[in-house]
Amino acid sequence: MKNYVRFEFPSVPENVSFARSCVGAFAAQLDCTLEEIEEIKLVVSEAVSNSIIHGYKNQPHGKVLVMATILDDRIMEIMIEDNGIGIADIKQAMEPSFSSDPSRMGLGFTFMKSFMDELEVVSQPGEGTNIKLKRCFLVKDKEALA
Amino acid sequence: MKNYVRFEFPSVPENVSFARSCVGAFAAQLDCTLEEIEEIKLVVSEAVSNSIIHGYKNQPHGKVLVMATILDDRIMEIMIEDNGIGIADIKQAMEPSFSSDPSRMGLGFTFMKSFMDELEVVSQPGEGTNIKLKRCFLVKDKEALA
Amino acid sequence: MELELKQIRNTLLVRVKGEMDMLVAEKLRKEIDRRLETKQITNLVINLDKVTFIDSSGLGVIIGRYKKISSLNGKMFIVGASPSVRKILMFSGINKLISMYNNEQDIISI
Amino acid sequence: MELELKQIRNTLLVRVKGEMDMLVAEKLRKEIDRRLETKQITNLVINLDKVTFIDSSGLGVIIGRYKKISSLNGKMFIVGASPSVRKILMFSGINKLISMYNNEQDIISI
Ligand SMILES: Nc1ncnc2c1ncn2[C@@H]1O[C@H](COP(=O)(O)OP(=O)(O)O)[C@@H](O)[C@H]1O
Ligand SMILES: Nc1ncnc2c1ncn2[C@@H]1O[C@H](COP(=O)(O)OP(=O)(O)O)[C@@H](O)[C@H]1O
Repeated sequence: MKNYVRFEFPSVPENVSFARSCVGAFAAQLDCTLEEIEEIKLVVSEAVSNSIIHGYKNQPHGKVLVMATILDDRIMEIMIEDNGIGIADIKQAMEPSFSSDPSRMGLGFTFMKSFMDELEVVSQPGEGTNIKLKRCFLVKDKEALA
Repeated sequence: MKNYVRFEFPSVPENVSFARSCVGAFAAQLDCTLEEIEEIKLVVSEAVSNSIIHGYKNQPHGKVLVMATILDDRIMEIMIEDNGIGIADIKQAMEPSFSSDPSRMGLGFTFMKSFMDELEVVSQPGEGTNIKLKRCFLVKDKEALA
Repeated sequence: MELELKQIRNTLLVRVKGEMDMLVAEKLRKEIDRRLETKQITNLVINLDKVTFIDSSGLGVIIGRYKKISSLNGKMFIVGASPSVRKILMFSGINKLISMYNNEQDIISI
Repeated sequence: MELELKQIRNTLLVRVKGEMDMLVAEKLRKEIDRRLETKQITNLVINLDKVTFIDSSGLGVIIGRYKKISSLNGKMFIVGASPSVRKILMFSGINKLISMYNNEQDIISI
């Protein structure tokens, strides 16, 4: 199976929950566990929250683009993109506990790195940020699991 | 609140369930009942199925576009669009029980008309079909419902 | 969708679980027809107890099976539809063609 | 998110229901801080029993309240996190700062 969904929405906090539910519902087409779907929802939540909070500085008029692609029954790619302020020092941004906002924990990228198999960040100050995440799921032996 | 989501996906049957879940999750931002969300999911299911079955004749390479817009806390607009074969006689297509496929019931448009407040169909043979649905929700007296 | 088919003498009992839309309609149609055509079945009971969603593609499978079993001089029954599924069944008028019961016991006892 | 706040002598008990993300983080922070600042509170208990999802914005509110109550020489406890929420709490290391208990009784009895 090869399938994708591409969706866009404005940068309002209500849409964070919406975005992770949608990607979660889409991931359910794959042969993956509930726990794996929870992890997918978490990383989508982190990346979309970052676009709204950091990329658009909590302004509601930005546009967030999410694309989820199922490459075969085992691989899912997720792309989250904004046209916000961008990241000047990507290396620093990805360090555990680093945050440009003192009230935040700097855990977003750490979650993305830990729960996904690949993480790629493309960003330019003033141009926006593009996050690519990839996750391979183990082939499940359904008989053994039952 | 004014919010929208726009999403597109290929014309495969797996995405019918995905599309109605997503619009349902989005509608949950409105002050509406579970029963109203079920009705929204039904009409999305009908329109997206029509795009896949009739518009693209069950071929998986078509693209379906769905856009859901919340106009204020009470009004939701849903647009479903395909670039499929289109409808030659829209009036006939919308008649209850009419179907160009003898194995189907011709109930899709009837559901859309009955469960939504407005239904608009724009279509040209060879150009595709665009369905606009609108639903107003009553303002709920939360105290009274509790 | 999950499907459980069970033959009790000349009755075919079909228990459906999940959402009845175009994705599952074809599979459901095939599985039921295969049994209707090869086995001596005069009663078809569809249990919708665990069906959480139905649209016109799902209704189409039910009506199609009703036509088929009627042409074989058999009878069809619907069992256990939840309020939201029942609403759609009533809306389509299917309840005028096919008797609806609350649970499997209600049919077995008639 | 639904929120229930209850003061029992000098303990503030907060029961959260739903998803703890950036949409609700701000509201949660405000509601708790308002009580921490005005009432004589030395123990803060957050019951996550009915929390179905938490991300780093939700964790941020918890850590922030921990810092606040610590600066007031108070103590904080987390109660009833489900396995999936617990996994995220452990991952963030919050469990090294804040004691976690299975249910409210476990704290009251200590
Ligand atoms: N979409 C984005 N646009 C602009 N800056 C971002 C974006 N995503 C992340 N950043 C930067 O990277 C930093 C680290 O991100 P993260 O690890 O998610 O932690 P946090 O969100 O808690 O700050 C942020 O503080 C911010 O400066
Ligand atoms: N997106 C579409 N593209 C092409 N034809 C369509 C589309 N939607 C509906 N139609 C036409 O309108 C007819 C009636 O649609 P509907 O009321 O949903 O019933 P059904 O899907 O059971 O045929 C269809 O049989 C088809 O000929």
